[in-house]
Amino acid sequence: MDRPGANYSLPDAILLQPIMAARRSFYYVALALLGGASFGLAALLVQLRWGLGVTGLNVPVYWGVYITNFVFFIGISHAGTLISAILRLCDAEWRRSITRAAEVITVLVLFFGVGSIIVDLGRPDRMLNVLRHPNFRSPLLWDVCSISTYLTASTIYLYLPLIPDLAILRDHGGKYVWFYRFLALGWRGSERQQRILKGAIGVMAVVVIPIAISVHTVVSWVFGMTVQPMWHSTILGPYFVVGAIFSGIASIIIAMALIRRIYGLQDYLKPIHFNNLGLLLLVMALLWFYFTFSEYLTTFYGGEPSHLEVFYSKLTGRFAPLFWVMVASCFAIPVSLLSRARTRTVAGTVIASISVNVGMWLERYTIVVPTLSRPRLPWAEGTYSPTWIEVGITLGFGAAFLFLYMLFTRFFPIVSIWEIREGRELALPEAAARIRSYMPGETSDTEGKMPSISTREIRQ
Amino acid sequence: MPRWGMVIDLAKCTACQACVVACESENNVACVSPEEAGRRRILSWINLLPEIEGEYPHLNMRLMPLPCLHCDSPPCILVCPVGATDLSKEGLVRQTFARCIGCRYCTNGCPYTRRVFNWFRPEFPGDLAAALNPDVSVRPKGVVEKCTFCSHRLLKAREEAKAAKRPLAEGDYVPACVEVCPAGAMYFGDLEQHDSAVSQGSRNARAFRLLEEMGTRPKVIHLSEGEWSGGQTRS
Amino acid sequence: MTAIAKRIATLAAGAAVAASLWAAQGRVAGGYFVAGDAKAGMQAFFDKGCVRCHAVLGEGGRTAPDLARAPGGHLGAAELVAAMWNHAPAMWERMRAQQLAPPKFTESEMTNLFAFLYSVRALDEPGDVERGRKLLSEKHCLTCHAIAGQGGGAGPDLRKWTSYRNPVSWIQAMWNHAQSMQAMMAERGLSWPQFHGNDMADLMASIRALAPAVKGHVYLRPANPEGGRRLFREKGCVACHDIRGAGGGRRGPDLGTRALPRSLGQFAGLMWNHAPAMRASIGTRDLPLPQFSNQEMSDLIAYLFVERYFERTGDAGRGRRRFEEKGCASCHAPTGPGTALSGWRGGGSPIPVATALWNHGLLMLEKMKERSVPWPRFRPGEVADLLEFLSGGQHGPASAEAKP
Amino acid sequence: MSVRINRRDYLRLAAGGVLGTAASGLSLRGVSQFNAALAAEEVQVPGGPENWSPGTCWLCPAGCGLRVRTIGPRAVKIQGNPFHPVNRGGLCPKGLAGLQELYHPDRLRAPLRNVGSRKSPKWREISWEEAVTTLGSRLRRLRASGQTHGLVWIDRHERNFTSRLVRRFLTAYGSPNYLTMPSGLDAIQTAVYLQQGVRDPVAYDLEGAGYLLSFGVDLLEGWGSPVSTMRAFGRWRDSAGGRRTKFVQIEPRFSITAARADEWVALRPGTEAALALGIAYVLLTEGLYDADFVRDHTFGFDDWRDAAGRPHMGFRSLVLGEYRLNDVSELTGVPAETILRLAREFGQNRPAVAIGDRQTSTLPGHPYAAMAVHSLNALAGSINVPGGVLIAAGPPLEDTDAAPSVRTAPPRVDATPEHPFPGHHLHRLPQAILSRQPYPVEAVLLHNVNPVFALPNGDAFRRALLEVPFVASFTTFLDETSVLADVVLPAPTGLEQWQEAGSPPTFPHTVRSLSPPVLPARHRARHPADVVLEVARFLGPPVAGAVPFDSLEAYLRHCVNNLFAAHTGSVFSTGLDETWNRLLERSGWWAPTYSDAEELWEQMKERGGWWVPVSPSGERERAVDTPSGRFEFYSQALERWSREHPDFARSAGLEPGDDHLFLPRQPPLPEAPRGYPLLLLPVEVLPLSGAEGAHLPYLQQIAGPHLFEAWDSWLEIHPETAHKLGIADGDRVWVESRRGRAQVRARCYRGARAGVVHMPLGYGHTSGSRWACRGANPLLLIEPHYDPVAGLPQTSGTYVKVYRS
Repeated sequence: MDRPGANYSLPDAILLQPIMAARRSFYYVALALLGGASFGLAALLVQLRWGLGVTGLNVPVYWGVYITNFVFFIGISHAGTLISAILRLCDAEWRRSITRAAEVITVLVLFFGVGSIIVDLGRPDRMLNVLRHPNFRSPLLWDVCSISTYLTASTIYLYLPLIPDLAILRDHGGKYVWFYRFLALGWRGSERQQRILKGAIGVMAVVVIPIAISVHTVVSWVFGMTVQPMWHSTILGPYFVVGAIFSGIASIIIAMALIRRIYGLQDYLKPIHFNNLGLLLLVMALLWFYFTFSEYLTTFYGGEPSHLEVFYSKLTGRFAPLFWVMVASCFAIPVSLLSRARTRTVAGTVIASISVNVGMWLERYTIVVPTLSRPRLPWAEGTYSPTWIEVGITLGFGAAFLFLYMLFTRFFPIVSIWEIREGRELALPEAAARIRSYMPGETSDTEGKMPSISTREIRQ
Repeated sequence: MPRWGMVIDLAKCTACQACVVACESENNVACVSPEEAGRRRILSWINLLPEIEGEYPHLNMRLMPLPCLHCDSPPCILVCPVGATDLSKEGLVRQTFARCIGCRYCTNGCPYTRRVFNWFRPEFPGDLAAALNPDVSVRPKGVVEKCTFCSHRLLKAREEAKAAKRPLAEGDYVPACVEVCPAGAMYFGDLEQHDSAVSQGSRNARAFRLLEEMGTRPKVIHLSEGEWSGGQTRS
Repeated sequence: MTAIAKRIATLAAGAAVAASLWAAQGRVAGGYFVAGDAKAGMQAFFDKGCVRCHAVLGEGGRTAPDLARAPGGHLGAAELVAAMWNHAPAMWERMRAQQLAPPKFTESEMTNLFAFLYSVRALDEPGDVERGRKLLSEKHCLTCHAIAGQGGGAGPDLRKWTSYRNPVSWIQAMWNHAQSMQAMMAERGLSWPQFHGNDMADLMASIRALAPAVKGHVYLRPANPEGGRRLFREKGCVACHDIRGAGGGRRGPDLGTRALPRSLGQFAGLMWNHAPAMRASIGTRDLPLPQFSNQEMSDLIAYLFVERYFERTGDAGRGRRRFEEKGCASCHAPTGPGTALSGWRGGGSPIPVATALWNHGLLMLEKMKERSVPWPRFRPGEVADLLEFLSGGQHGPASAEAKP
Repeated sequence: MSVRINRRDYLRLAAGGVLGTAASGLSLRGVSQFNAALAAEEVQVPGGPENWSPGTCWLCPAGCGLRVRTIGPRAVKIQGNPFHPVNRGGLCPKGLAGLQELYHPDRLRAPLRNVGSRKSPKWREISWEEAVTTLGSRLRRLRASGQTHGLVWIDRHERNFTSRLVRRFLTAYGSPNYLTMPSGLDAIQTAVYLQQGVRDPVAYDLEGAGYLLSFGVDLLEGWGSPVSTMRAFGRWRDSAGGRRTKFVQIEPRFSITAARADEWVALRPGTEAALALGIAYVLLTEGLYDADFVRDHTFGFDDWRDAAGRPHMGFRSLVLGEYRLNDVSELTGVPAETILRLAREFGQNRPAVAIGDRQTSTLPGHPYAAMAVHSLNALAGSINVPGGVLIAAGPPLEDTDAAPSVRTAPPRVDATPEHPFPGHHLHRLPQAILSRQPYPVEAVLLHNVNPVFALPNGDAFRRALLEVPFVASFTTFLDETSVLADVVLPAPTGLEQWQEAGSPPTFPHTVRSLSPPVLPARHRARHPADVVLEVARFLGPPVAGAVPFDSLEAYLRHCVNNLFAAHTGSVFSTGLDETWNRLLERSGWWAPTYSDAEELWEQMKERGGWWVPVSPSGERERAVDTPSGRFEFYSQALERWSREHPDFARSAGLEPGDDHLFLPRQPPLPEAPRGYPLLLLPVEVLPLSGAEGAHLPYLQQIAGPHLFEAWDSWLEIHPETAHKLGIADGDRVWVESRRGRAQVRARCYRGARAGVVHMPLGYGHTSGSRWACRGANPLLLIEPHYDPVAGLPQTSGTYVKVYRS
């Protein structure tokens, strides 16, 4: 089989391989995913034609799977940008091969987060009313603002580190050179260009963190600002952010494992990466448990009847199976797998991550639905179970997301080539210098100042 | 400036639900199919809220007619992202059907579950559409609707008063539910007018405001049942 | 509900309603009627909250006197206002205890209210079967009459008249047969039955109770005082009776000054009581005993009642003395602290007095308390004198510092 | 087949697809098309000139006054007529739902003739001429064969002008068989006849009552004239009134009425009579009864001797001997203290009224039990006094509008010799038809009635109607009864015709509601009375001469002329006018707003009717027409009758001449058959009361508010009973009696008594309209047995088993 680029003798040629040639299996998978997406599309069309009545939503459970998906997708989006920015700012050298994969998740999944909200609207045709008649007192409008900012920022944050790699692709020859040339913005790797790029990346890394945190805080406020039992809670902001980062890390791990497996990048995504991220996941699992415990204990201790109704419907009532599966998959499984080095393997972390993602979806669901099922007034208890429309649209969104992710890997290097190279060439001395600077008795020019990317130089 | 309010005397209420039907017929509220009704998607703007206590044969049941409470601090209007619902100067919590995007945030924000959503396009089989009231728009699918205190009647009453060159008097403007109550258990009027029936009712010792502790300041005030005490009312 | 009522009112504009006890057919100068609209007065009675404590003929509250029944006799407008005046402080006291504010009235409302009270007081009450039953035997009715076949057969079976619902109708029916009845009673040595108070109504009730089979009701239509005045002349009443020296005969009592009973039916009873004397008197003058249709009799009585509504029987001189005696002068003299009443426009009519009593009385009472002036009470006739005096304007023009 | 898609093609395809979709979706045209599609879905309501017309409600016999708002040719709102004395501007949900009947998609559109067989009908539209000819020639043939009495007319109400016209027609034609649907008041009416000797309709001055004991009467769920009852209820609790009337509901189930009462007393089903007599026991032992009334106006209170010197038991001995407090408490399951307290309250709060036995708006109670309850009214002295039990005066035109006399007809087809007191006994008709006794029924005309659905022996009715040679039905919907007819004639709703109503049931005043059509008739519907007049003309003299009216309107004018001639009453007006007129009328003055019949007619059309504001109370003697001339605790009428009918005692399980037969008593309680442990009591719900209303979505939506039930029947079962049977709330279950079974959803309800289950009446249509055919009809499970006194169907003794399906 003719595989362009296979004969390149560049050190990281393998990273360009998916772009240069696709295996047949790629098309099969793509077709399957497109099939899933069109199933979702069909469901969506049915819903548009007949109205939201085709869902399982009812009185008083006005929100269900769509809003759960919204919160879940927005949560996953933290994978990316937030993790990558923090790791970048901390100069965690092991980040180099995973930042790109994470950032892509962020950008793509945000579309589906926003999409979930639009799908949930009774009148999507009037969507633009949020711009025409904005009511700034509504947390939902805050969401509109913060998510669009976040989308812009994380797109830029994805794009900036991509520029040198685009130039590599442009110079590499092959298909769509015009495309890469257009996107590479005339990158030549000059010192000035490097300085500007690194400065921009640094700024964006700083900017994107508060934005990301604010996004999920605002999402939590959509619930927290109402007076509904077990929504109306001050802890909801940080709780949601922790949950978001938690599910984000899990998503990166899954994505990494897939890339590693499919594109044979065992050399780039090593067990140490999984180990490190696994430790991070472990920390988040503990944090998540801390928040959950704190939230439920406070509710229980407060003993307000309407809150307790919801509380018990989760712990012992109708939602108990979902709730306890959530606790198991968000806490018991990941902690037991990740706290021991023996099980903190690639497979172990992936299992933990899948479990965390399932758990976090359930967590969103058990936040949204039980509260609405038990309104304050002694109204009839609400019952809700999603219909195939909602399941279809959810599956469609998942498939479309995977498809787009796959498509990205087909056009862009999923592991940042230049950053790998930079790491290989510069990181070691720099790290050594930095570590030395931590030591007593050492003085240097960089005293009191963290070495930053901008002081370094990249050579192609 | 009037502040419109309603008093519902539970002592007099017979739980007949005439208010429910009067409202539906006045406000073009569509009847949903039986299957939809089974999913509790009935669109009525005012319902009877049952609350049963005790064990046989020592039972008590409160059946409380509950329209939108037209709170003075309505949690629902804060959360609407497009400002499709607002509090008028006269205290009516209004809904602009043509602007609503159907996000149902307000339905969740309302602690009384007093807002309903058009899950489907409203159906008026056969000639039932002939009975539609031209003063009230028929809501399309996908928007939230709610009790308006029959605000179209306010417009009309105000026009009539203006034409007759007189101020709006008590009783000129009455919602359909109040007008038709067979037991005379519902009162409507200006809470600011201290001698109006509603204002007096709101100060009655039996008066209570549902979920008052939520700080919503409802303008629909219920009077509790009271009890028989040897032929004298205890009020 | 008023909005609906209004809408309906336009709907039913055609159905003009002019129902009052005194059908005012000639509401023109010279026509006889009670000023004001009795039904509008009843509206005021309800709207102003009077009905919450007071009843009229048993309809309304029970905590205060039934204004149709107490006091018992006939009250003209002046006597009505006197009764109101005398009880006002006690009433205000009770209203204060119940946290009720005394209502305010416009003069036209008060006019209507007076018309209502005057009308309703002229109505007869439904009778008491038990009392009627006793009366039946006391008055020896059943000696001659039968009721549904039980009793004497000399007179007609009273069942014949059970559909008559108005005591006036009964009296009229009896009146027209008075001659033969008197003869028959003389034959049997029975005394002429006398009817007092509610006797007639009670008798009617028990007769109806004993003769249940007759269905249907015969009512009287609202009386026409104007027609009554005509009848008074045409039937020759005027030949014997005078009305306050208006040029009638002197043989019978002056019907303008004689004390009237409370209701029309009771008045009819009085007529009946005097029938033998009247007949005797008529007989000597060789005049026929006037015969009435039942509507005619009600018109006639109504005329006499309406005539007595605004009776100007007062005497200005006596009134002036009352003004001094009752202590009115201490405040209401031209130099006094209160509103000067001299030359009060319309002061001769009881209506403005009643209106002022309601609108300013409470304030006045408090001022009087401050100055330890007792609340004056009026005996019958005194108010009429006072009114006559006040309208006379003996004290010259109103003083400049008169308070509103 | 292998299609090779190379990479380039694939990408092109993908890019093209994405771009194309984006372009078409985002282009302005696409957006506007989408918006146009959505806008087309929106319903535009046409405007037009607004008008308010008076109307009269046709959905129950009360005939409340309506105001109908029309916009151009459309009726858009029904409200209450504030002038109407029965409802005074209020209205019940049924009346408000009337527009859904007017514009119902399943209304009959034309006269139909059955061209198939009776059992499996096929319908063909025919013209009105053909319909009238069919009807007329059928009646002509019947007359030619001398079988005129074989004609049966089944009517819905019997107290309005139209029913009088029909009776006049029938009399002229030669049939005595004018029957009506049972009213549910039959047991009380029988008791009033036995104890007071009058057949005039019984009424209650509820508003004036000071204390009310309801023995299982569904006061707030459709009984009597619902809106006036609700108005009275509102007045009881009007704090401005200064006094609150206590209302005690006595029944096994915690109904809506019980929930709204001041007190609910739960008792063992079917023991209402015992409880009433237990209360009487306390009244007697504590001397709380109206001794003067009892002494002066009653008969059979103390032991007495008849003319032959035979001793008889009096009410006092009966009660003191057989209904002792503790025994009653044990039988009824009501604590003795409660009975004691109720009796004291009843004795001390005048006027006190007792209503019962157990009534729904369609199902009567037991006459003996009704006598027991009615005896309490006598003990309280509440017979024909303000705030008590009244006998409504008949309409004043009764005497002036007598039907022309024709040759005497045979007895009514439902008047069987077993039962002495013929009211309307429609449930006996099937037996009469099937047995051809006393004579064959040749034709049945149904006027807006549906006995096949609404009567406990509906299936017998179905079988019987199939045997009748000719059946015609005037109806708005093709209901269960009408599908058995040969000819179905579309009747208009109350808004499309001259609608009128007589005095509402239990309402103390004489009322004549009347209103002209608000809209022209839809769907070729014609008023049955107009059709009857046309048939009369077809038949020629003497029938035509007996009803010499061109139209219903002409007849109504004739009736109004009679009303005017009665010289009483007044046109509907405000409450103020009412008080004024009452004051005047009570003292013998009549001040009408009209001076001739023409004006009366016009004003009635505008205001909605005419009435007599004076209540018939106050003359106790007029309300009694018994052999003793007094209220009879011991019914001499029953005693005299029983002498000629020795079977009667046997059917009651007693020796002939036993005094118990003629005194109030607790009827025997049926026992549960083996394998059927639960007692089924059908219950009335207001929206579907009187077995009507299931065809209207507005009413279906509000049928079971206490359980959030709508659109379907349910079975109320006590949670513990359900638990024992392994039934969970919401399970679908079978309810099976010896007569049949039905599937419903079980609902655990704390207000149901353990061992007793309830199903709402009015569900389970099988024909008529798309919305009505839901749920199950409990009457199909009921095994009716007939009481020995009046032969009324008793529905309280059906035992069932319930199991999951």
